[in-house]
Amino acid sequence: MDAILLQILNGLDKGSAYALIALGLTLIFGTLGVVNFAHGALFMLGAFCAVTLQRLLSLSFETIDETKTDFLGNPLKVKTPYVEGWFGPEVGGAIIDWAVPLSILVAIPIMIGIGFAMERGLIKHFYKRPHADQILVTFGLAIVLQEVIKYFFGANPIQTPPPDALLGVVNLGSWLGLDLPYPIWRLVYFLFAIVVIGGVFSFLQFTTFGMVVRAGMADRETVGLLGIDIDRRFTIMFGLAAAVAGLAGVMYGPIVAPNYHMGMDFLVLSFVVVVVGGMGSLPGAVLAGFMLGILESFASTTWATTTLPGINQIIIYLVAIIVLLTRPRGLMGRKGVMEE
Amino acid sequence: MLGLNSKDTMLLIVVAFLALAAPFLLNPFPTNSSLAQFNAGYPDLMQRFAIFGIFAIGFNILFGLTGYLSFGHAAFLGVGSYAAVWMFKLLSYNVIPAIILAVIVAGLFSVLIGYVSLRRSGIYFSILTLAFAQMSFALAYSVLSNPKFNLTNGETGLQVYGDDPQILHREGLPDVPHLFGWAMRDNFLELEVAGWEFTFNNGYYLCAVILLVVFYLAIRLFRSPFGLMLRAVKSNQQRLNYTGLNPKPYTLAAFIISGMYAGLAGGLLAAMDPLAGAERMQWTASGEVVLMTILGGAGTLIGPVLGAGFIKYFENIFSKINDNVLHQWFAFLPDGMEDFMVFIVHPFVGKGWHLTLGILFMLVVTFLPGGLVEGGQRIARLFRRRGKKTDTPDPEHHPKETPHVAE
Amino acid sequence: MSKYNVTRRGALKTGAAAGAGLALPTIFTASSAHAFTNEPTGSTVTLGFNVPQSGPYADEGADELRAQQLAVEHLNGEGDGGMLNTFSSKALDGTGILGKKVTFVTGDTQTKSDAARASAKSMIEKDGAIMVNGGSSSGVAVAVQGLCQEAGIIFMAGLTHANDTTGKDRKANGFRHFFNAYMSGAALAPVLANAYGKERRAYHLTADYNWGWTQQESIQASTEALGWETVENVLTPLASTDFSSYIAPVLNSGADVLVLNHYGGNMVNSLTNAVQFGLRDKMVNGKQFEIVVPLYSELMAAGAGENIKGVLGSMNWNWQLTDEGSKAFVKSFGEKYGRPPSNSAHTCYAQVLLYADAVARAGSFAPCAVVEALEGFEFDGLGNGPTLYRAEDHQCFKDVLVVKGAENPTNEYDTLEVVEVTPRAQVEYPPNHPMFGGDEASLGECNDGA
Amino acid sequence: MGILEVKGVNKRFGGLQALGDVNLSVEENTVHAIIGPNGAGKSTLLNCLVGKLIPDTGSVMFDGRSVLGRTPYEINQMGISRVFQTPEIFGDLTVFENMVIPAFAKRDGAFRMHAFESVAREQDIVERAQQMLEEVNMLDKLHMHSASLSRGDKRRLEMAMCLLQEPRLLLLDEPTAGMARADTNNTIDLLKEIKQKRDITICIIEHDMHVVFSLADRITVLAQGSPLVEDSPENIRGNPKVREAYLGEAA
Repeated sequence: MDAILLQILNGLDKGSAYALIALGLTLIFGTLGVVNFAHGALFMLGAFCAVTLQRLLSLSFETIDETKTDFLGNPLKVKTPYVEGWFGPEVGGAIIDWAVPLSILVAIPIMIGIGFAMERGLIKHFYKRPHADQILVTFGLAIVLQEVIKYFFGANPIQTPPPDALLGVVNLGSWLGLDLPYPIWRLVYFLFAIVVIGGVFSFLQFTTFGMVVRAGMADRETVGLLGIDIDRRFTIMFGLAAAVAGLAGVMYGPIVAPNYHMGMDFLVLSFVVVVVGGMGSLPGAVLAGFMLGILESFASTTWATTTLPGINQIIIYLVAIIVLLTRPRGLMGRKGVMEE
Repeated sequence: MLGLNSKDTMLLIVVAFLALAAPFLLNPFPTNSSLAQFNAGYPDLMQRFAIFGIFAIGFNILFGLTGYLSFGHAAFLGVGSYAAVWMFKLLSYNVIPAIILAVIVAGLFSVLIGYVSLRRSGIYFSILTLAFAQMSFALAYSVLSNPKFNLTNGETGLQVYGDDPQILHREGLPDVPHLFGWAMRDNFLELEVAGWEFTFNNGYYLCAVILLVVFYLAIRLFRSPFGLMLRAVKSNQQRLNYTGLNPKPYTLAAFIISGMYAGLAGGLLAAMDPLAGAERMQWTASGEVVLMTILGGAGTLIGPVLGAGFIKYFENIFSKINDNVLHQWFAFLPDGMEDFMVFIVHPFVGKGWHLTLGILFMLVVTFLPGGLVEGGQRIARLFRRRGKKTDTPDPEHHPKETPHVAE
Repeated sequence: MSKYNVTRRGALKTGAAAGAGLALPTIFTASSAHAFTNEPTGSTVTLGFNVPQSGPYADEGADELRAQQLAVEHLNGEGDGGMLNTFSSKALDGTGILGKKVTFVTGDTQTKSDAARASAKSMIEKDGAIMVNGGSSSGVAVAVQGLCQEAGIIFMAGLTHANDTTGKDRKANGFRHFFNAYMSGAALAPVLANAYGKERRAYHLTADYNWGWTQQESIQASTEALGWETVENVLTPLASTDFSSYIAPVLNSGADVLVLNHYGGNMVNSLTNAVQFGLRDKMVNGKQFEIVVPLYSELMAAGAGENIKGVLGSMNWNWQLTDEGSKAFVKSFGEKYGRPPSNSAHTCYAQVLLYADAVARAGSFAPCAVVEALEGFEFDGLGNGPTLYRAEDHQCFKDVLVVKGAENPTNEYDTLEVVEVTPRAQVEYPPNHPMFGGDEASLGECNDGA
Repeated sequence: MGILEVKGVNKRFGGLQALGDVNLSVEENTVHAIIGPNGAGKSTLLNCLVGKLIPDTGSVMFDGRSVLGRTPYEINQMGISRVFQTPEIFGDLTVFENMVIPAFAKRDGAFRMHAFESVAREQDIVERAQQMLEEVNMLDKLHMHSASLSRGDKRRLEMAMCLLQEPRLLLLDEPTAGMARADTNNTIDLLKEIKQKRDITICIIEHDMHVVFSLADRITVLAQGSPLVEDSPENIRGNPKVREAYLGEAA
């Protein structure tokens, strides 16, 4: 029982990341009709927003400590972050400690900016082009983005630890009489994902902007005829999708150390999630994200892998095949989207 | 000639010339010059050009003609390679049974995957093929290489060991893949002319001949009623249905044919180098052939071959340019300038070859929507226009250009 | 044996220099024989450095490349000479190899067998490389080793830790300076038993591919020999990034040690996840829960950050060693690149020197002569103390380091500290050990190629 | 017994009764028009005839054989061709290629693996296509990209593609929708000419009364999913029920 609940929790966490990426991906599909292979790269860029902020906050001045030596036997240069110099070790240390959550504030404008730039500078020219061309150009962009990150940050994973206060484990089951130790940061991530997903949905549900975008998803030409500047709104939509993917990346850093190819690792999976959820369906993407996350968790249990060796490697694809063969347009897909 | 019209015959002759003269054409720079780095006329890379050309031609029969975008074609390549190496292990190093079995096994595998995947269209089809291929990859990498039932030899890759049966192996036959004693890795001729050198490799010429045969078959297919039906599938399935034609067997046949092309490519890869690794089936490998085809020009005959050559060239030539080489190139500049130039070029070569490739993808697809073939056409048009400036275009005899249709 | 004819760069260069005016083509056919593949006949000799430059191990490849470049400088008499000064064999004199200046070409393995072989082939076929050195995975090492065997050149593996490289896949033309999974187990087990007691229950998470399996097999065997019990061995997909669903079951398994048979990014993430789940603060069976990482590298340690504090593992070499060879190498490397070398960099550097030395001692570049010179070669002064290249399987035997994550790092490179230097005798095994292919494993014949 | 017999066909979409107990009999070699206001169920009925929809109850017999449960291409091979409201042609292909496809379908059936023959060398097919194009006066556009044709030409091309198959029943779905008067008249002339030259049954769904009364031999009026009347054009014109339900407003 405890083990099962624990796996569900794990699945929800994995599912949160899938859902957030898939959400943006399906928004872009639905509104712009663009297959964005660079969406994984946006997730990666988000994570590197956190890395960059952490590095910026830890920028240090050097003082020479004659009592110690470095690896070459020279006097050791002791580094002290400027932040600690300015605010004192305690406040400064706390600021560095909270680098990841603080990155959210930085990442939102940066990611929206990147989204705008991508849409205006590149994607805009590909609305009328075949999907194959969109794939090629966004794939090229994804490679360029990750190579740029590799150039500056290297290929090795970089630790972005959570704040000390959010480190450690909380026992979720204590009030149920169960033993459910779970890392605090993972709970934070899950709650954060729920908030972001809720935010996106209410934004689309309750604002006029959202209404126009939803109408645009249903029928782009009609809305165009009404004289609404749908293109500009779509640009904003792209920025929003980029921000969602970026935020998913920022907060994911403490769970999996960011590296330059993490976007590619998630790209294929998030496409599967979107398609299983149903093309152009926002609730579908979220549902499929959580569903696949939980199934993946269960498939990783010893029981599953001893019964069916290798099931943990293929579960997501197996489920995708079964869903697509029984439900032609995924769980909640609309007819006619991306079927040509 | 050979049942082709004059334009296609010309195309085939041009391709045959390029393929057969490749050892000369790909080694344009004298061996000692600093540009020798850009020479591609060594056996391994030439083999890869031909093999991935075959792979891309086959992929294009499915994608270019019917518009069905398979994201799992590398699975057939991988299965072909495994089948071929198994033939080496069980029968002998003769490449003929290996290649034949590779094609057959890949064909059967594609019947299975195609039959299921083609029940859906559009992106749903793409994801189904992707899912099958990723499953194949994951299983080949781990479960299918467990000690009890080792079908793929996992990460290390399937290879021939001394204790394999090789029941048809005889004394005197080479201990490497061969065609009736004609070892694939040998060169039948090495030529040195002044500063140039040219290598004529057995394996490459086998690949080149097979490439020409399958290229010829592809031309025939493009010009056949069957090819026309495939293009009709892409253009308007509804009309096709109401014209009394069943799109299903047409697309399935195209899928199987392209799967067999992929199996052939996989078999040839193993024949050139008898080791089959699971990475061949990974989604990145499937993505690569998609990129080759689009980059070269989907739906054109020659485009996929060009795209394959383009990507393999970058992978093998640009990745080998290191700072030492850069310093040699820019040695003629004053010291400061030299370092500056190296600093500028450095991120784009060697370990940065992916970056250059990504940028080129973006440039080509943005400015040449029809791929490299369109680039070629534009250049050709430019020359033609220069040649006869007074020529007024005659709308009757110059029908509108039709991109994405066989050229 | 196979005939592998590759163009002879040297012949060409002299030919071109002597008679550029003579445009008469020189034709070689398959029957025209040279002494051996890529025989260097000009004033230079070319080595091929095949390392991952893209993909997850690109940084490790970059470090290997730095070391190899440094080795070439030292061979050519540039720089401070590094370990050439401490090397027990004095056949090398800083004038290249056999009087030929050393040049090198580089390639990208992408940590994929196919790409690595393509890259190695282009070095052999196009650039006339006489040996291939480097790499960062066992799959790649076995694949390239097989290729070099067939082509008739020498291969020296970089970082490859699976038993198979010098086990069932051993080849006459291939050598490995790095240690292997068996040695990790043999060195680590006594230290573990010492530190954590002999009554421990271990839970293994193992990367689901060849290296992971041999690693797990070795550790299980050597820990069980000392009384540990293995509760469970769970295989994790190589592509995993989030290991939470594999970590969670450990909590209630009754195990009190977690062994992470993971490498690179896998290990960074699985260790991070394990620490997040509070495993290291847990008490099980009345004992402190412990985590073990059998194979460490500096980059993994850097990637895992604080999480490795106090976690035990093994290593081939570490820059903190204080023997003369290591000190000379660290100084030379550190002054040139501003950072201490990694253990894979050390391996690649040492291999270049050892290859060059073997050629010098043999007086020939012919692969079989080099193999003969290296087989059974005993030396000192390249770090790790007295070292043997065993003739039977071409595995290198030397002291193995047991290390643990530094508790109080003084600088960014001080991530690991040496706990014990396990003497060579303790990690030795017979060449026909069952984990190494048993009696059937054979090097085959050395191959000179052409 | 007509060539097409529809008996007791019902079709519901959720709560909407799209077709209610439709009976229809189309006599061989006649032009039968189905008219009715928007939403009367004309298109649903048509889709039931060609296999795109399957009725909930009832039977559809063509030439004594049931079409229910058959796919569109099977029904086409039985001898029913359909012209769509907005022309459905192979936009990526040339006019010639568009014409060749139905010729192959007619000759070789629903599938044939003729991957090694050359289209250009199939003499009978090429001739057949050219002949048909000549009949509809489009021979000069042989090598044009069909997507670049005018709307009227697209319609003619589609019609030619259908006729090339020599169907026994031709279904036309509002063939003059959105056309200017002159084009409409041309279409009427074309259809008359077609009818004159061969034995063919035409079933036409139309809004334009001018077209209907110029062509039809029989007319069925559909209202709210059920047939209101079926009669000759003269009688329909004078029928007060029809005037009230449909023509009243229109006329």
